[in-house]
Amino acid sequence: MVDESLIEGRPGFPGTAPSAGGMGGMGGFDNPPMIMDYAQALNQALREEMRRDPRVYLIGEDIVLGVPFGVTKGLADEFGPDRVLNAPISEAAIVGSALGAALTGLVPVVDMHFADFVTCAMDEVVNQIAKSRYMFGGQVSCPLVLRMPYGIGRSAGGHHSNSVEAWFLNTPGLKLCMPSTPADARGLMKTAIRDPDPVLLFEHRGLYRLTGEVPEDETLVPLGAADVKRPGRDVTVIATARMVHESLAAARRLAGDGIDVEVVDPRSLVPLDRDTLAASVRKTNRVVIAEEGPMRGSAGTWLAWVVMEECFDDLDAPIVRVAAPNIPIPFSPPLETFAMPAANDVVAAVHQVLK
Amino acid sequence: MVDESLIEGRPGFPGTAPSAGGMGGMGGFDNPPMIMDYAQALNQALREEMRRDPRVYLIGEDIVLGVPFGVTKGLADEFGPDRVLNAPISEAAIVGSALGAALTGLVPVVDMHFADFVTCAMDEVVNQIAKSRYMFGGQVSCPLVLRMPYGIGRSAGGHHSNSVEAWFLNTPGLKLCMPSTPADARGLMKTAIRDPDPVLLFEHRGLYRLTGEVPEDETLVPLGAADVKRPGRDVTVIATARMVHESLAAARRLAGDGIDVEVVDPRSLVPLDRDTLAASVRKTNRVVIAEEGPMRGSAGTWLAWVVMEECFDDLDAPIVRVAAPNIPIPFSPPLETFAMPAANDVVAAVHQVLK
Amino acid sequence: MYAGMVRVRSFEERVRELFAGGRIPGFTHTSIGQEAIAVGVATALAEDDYVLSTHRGHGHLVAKGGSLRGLMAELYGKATGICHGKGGSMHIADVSVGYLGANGVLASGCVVAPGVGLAIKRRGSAQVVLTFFGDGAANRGPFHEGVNMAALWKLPVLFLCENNRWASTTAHALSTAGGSIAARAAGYGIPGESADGNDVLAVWDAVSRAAERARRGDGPSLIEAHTIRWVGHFEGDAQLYRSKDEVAEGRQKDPIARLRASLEALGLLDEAHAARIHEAVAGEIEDAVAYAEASPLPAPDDALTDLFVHYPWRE
Amino acid sequence: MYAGMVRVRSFEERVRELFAGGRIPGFTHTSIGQEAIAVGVATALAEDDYVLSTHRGHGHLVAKGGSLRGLMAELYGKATGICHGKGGSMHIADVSVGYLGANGVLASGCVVAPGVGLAIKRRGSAQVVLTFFGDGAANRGPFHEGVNMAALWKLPVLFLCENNRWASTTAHALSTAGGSIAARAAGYGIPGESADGNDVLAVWDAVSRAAERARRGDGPSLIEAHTIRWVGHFEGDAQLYRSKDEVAEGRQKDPIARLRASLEALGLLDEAHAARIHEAVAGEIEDAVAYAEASPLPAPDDALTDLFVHYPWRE
Ligand SMILES: Cc1ncc(C[n+]2csc(CCOP(=O)(O)OP(=O)(O)O)c2C)c(N)n1
Ligand SMILES: Cc1ncc(C[n+]2csc(CCOP(=O)(O)OP(=O)(O)O)c2C)c(N)n1
Ligand SMILES: [Mg+2]
Ligand SMILES: [Mg+2]
Repeated sequence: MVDESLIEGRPGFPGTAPSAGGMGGMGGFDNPPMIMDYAQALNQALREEMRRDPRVYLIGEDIVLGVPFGVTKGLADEFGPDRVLNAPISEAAIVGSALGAALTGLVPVVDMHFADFVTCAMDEVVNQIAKSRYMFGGQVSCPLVLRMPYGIGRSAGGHHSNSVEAWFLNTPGLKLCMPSTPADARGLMKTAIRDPDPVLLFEHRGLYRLTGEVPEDETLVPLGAADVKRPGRDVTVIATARMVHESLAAARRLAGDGIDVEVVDPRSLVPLDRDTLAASVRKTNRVVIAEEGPMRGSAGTWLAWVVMEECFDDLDAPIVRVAAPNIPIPFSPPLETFAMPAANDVVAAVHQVLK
Repeated sequence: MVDESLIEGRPGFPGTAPSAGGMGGMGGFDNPPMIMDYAQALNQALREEMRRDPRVYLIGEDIVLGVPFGVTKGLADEFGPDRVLNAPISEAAIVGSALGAALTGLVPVVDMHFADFVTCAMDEVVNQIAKSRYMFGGQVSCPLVLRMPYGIGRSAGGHHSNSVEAWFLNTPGLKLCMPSTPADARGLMKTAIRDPDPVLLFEHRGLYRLTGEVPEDETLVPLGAADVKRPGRDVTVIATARMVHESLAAARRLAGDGIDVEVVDPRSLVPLDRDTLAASVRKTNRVVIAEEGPMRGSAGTWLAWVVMEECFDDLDAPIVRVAAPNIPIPFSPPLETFAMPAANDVVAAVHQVLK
Repeated sequence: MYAGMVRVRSFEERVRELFAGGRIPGFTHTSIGQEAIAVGVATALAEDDYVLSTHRGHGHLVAKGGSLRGLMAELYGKATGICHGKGGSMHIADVSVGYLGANGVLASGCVVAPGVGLAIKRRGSAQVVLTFFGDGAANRGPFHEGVNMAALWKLPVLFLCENNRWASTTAHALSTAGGSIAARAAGYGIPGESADGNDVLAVWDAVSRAAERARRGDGPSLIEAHTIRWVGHFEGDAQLYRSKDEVAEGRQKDPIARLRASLEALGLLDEAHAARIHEAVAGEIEDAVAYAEASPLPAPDDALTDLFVHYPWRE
Repeated sequence: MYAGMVRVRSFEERVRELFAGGRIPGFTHTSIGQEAIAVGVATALAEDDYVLSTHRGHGHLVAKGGSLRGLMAELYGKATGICHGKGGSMHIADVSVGYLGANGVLASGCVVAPGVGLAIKRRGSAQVVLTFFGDGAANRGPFHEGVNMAALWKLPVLFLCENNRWASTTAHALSTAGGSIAARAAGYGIPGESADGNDVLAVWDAVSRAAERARRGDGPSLIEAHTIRWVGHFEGDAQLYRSKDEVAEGRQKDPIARLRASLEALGLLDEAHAARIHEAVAGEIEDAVAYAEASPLPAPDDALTDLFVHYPWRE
């Protein structure tokens, strides 16, 4: 279970402030602490996988110093400039080169800096990376990871707040995961790196400083395994990334009203663990879906469809969705807060689905 | 009503063969024929709007000769090279420049050549075009049209068969339409050009040679107005673009079994005419959604959600969807046919929703 | 020009304080040390010329004559901001002075600019459009596509690279093969010029010549202006990647001090006059701050306006 | 090299016939007239060097030693095709000979190639990777980003532009500012060379030198090979945009006739020998056609295989 201390507060945009967990200049986690933050957990996963497999390398902008989120901090010290490549500001070449390297023997982990900038390498992701293995009749595989720091928060504005996961859900040939806790972040990153296919790992930038327990031994979280973050009887809330925490906060509040909410985190969207979702819905018969992307045509839209497909007859009420409105994310705090789905919205949705 | 003569056959990929309608070297339609094909209807709309408004210009690759689909053929003869610009192969600059021109007084109509290549200008579409007006607090408007020739067919293969509309549905700030007939093509193109906001017009390349009646007078088809292409009592089939015709073919076959299918064409996805969709569903209580995009996270996924939201209690059976499987579109004819949704699939879906 | 640079510097210094004091939310990239470029450009351009800017755009807007009140209120996220709080530092625009937008996506202006050039050409006016971009941004594809298109069609576009030696933590030399951005112009058959970006007159001169050329219909030019940023890449940057010497070098090449020395030598400026300028500028900026402080925040559901011209749609 | 060019030419001519006869579905772009480039490149490269190709890629693959049977069967869309019918003309690959794929999206290879270069560099082998692209494609952003990255990191990458004067209906001069693609190399500090793409020896020479340089660790080169395409942009192209003279010029500069004349002059080839080559090549090609004709089509639901390594997922 996650440490929930940070949940009520709006998770922040961390800048380069030293992390609470003190990963500062240490450069390593030989004895992983039991408690670490999401960024440290990702850092540890990268370090472990780079030690395990010399084919793994990192490429992206400003990753030697790990700016702006600290995820890759210290790795250049251990693995050197051949395995931690600060690239020019050339997203198409960063992503395209990862494909070339993956096809010929390496395992790239690409830092998109902000998921928003995948728009500058969209052909490379959807036409080249996603399709190479298929179009070439299985002659090649394409083992690479795209790290997609994303999320709304801290007035980052329209160009640094896009939720783009739905585009890639709609692009056959890619796997997608969205960890919500430090443990899941570490476990999914390790799995993604070992997976022989391209995996997009969405890291919510509002969670980087969220701390939580991480198992001491090397635990892989499989793709396609949802996780019940909180069991409950009355309503199923299917939530991703930051909205898992907002939903847990909502569940605590609703518990006070005697409403017992189950929070299910799919963890990976492709492949999707339909069984765990369906089992929860068959138990509660009422569903809320909570995400951060814009309402129209989002990943949550797909999750709603899956629930309909699996459990139409089990539903006692129409599904209620929590998502951002269909606008770019505005800058000013009150506007951004308006656009950013939160625990309140989940509480309201649960009340609505119980009506 | 459309001419349905071409519907049973698989609509083709036209290359540069002279069109059946004889638009060849004529260079104009001063007296519009009552029957024309979809490409001619688009051509006429462009011509009329360029005559009406000197701010309108066309930009794209190979549009002077109108290669490969003939939509812009002859327009350079009438309007000259200042208004029909053959651009270098620079999709980002083609689309980005359209924004610059739109912000400063022109009305660009951009030919994406194939919708697939919007991946080469993705930042320009989703971060620049979609967001400029909003982020700038309404100081500017952005009147431009992106023509998106798309669709599966004729073994075009993985890089020329993408259905990308769902990505833009999920991008606030864009309007989207998908004409299925020559009349709608002309009417929606004219509306799109006059609209003060950016509009993506998806032209299905399998429909370019489809002929149909087009009103002699200038008829605008509003955005946000669905059209009932065939009234029926038993099942509502919501279909877009080529799937409208496949659904009409399916309806004719099903009529033989005494099943009366209503075919509803949303025509525009943003804005979406929820009322017409809902009215149909309230009448039939059973819904099939038919589209060409891949099943996961597609535009049809969104339409299914809208139906659930509007009409949950009116549904007598779970919605059934017809879409492509979650694979890139393969080259070889039997594989492509397998991946390409068709009338058969709609017939099967209707039987399923009636079970 | 002196007043212009002082205005930019003072504005940015005030922004830094306000950011540190928690008054300004979001990301903020200031242009302290780089004022000569913004002001040299704005002086060389006419009022109705257009500018496309970057994430480091306050100086460009201040120099182009944008309203300090509107800009400061926007940085605060206030309803009275130029963009009603929707844009903020990285996505601000002031169309009334031809400033067509900062940009959170690097190099995007390079492809937008040719379209502005097309519109100018169509209306037959003598305007030009100038797009700013950084040395880091110059490595993105849009640079290539935009320069090629503008050169091909002889559009009145100026490409102005602010080379401040760094793209965030990455040194120019480690991201730019060949080292010179100006040298890339030759490949497109257009003039490429390297200018001292710490010398406002040099920038003014280079941009003036390029603008004249563009107005004559001879097409675009590329100017690489070398400068030094004195402060962090963004507010909060620990700057572990560079030595203090560089900032010292920057201060030593201070474009404001330099112009002042020249003007004083020419007898065009004296202590008293300079003091009046500084005072006047300080007054303008305090006025802007006071305005921003006093302005209301937008109502939360103002978030739903300004998306489309005909608002609202049904969904 | 003579046999190589004859093989490419004959293959492409046969493809045209088969396409016209409805045996080959899809889009097809042939390289007739451009054989000297494919063969000059393949001769200069080693067997384990890599190539990234374009929409006009048959010749590159034939020259690199790809299986004619596998290639022809792929063009037919047969189950025995190299890609089991999933790729077709524009998305074919034969990894066994280092051919990492044709590409339906222009210039994409320019950014993939640096990654292949990185992998080569990491394993410390003496390999190189060469990416083909057209004169039209050179105007896309990936050209700029890929060349810069490869030059910056001194990667063993060769950028080979096939300048056949046209990008579909658009003349080179109307899409490329400055006119020369080779000249753009200077901006990145790498060698840029213009070669006669109708002379297989000139291509071989230029590529050999560039490859040697790359193997030495001195980084990438850009080669622009000028040639003429004799036929339409794609099969079915009415070619309204160009005069017949150009094709006549192409035929007059026929790279195959040219090499043959040289070889004959040197006494290295005579009528009888040439006839044997043509006959042998014709035999190979007819064998490939017969193989393709006799091969089964894939089963429709084979469409569901090859997406992921561990197939199937639940959805
Ligand atoms: C396409 C894109 N990639 C990455 C970023 C993240 N980023 C913001 S500023 C910056 C450095 C920019 O350097 P430069 O272009 O030299 O401008 P400077 O900050 O020095 O003014 C980076 C990498 C971005 N905003 N857009
Ligand atoms: C990114 C992209 N834009 C447009 C196209 C459509 N297209 C295919 S081939 C072609 C012309 C290519 O010209 P060039 O690069 O010179 O190669 P050539 O065909 O002459 O060999 C065009 C525009 C494409 N395939 N990819
Ligand atoms: Mg810089
Ligand atoms: Mg060409």
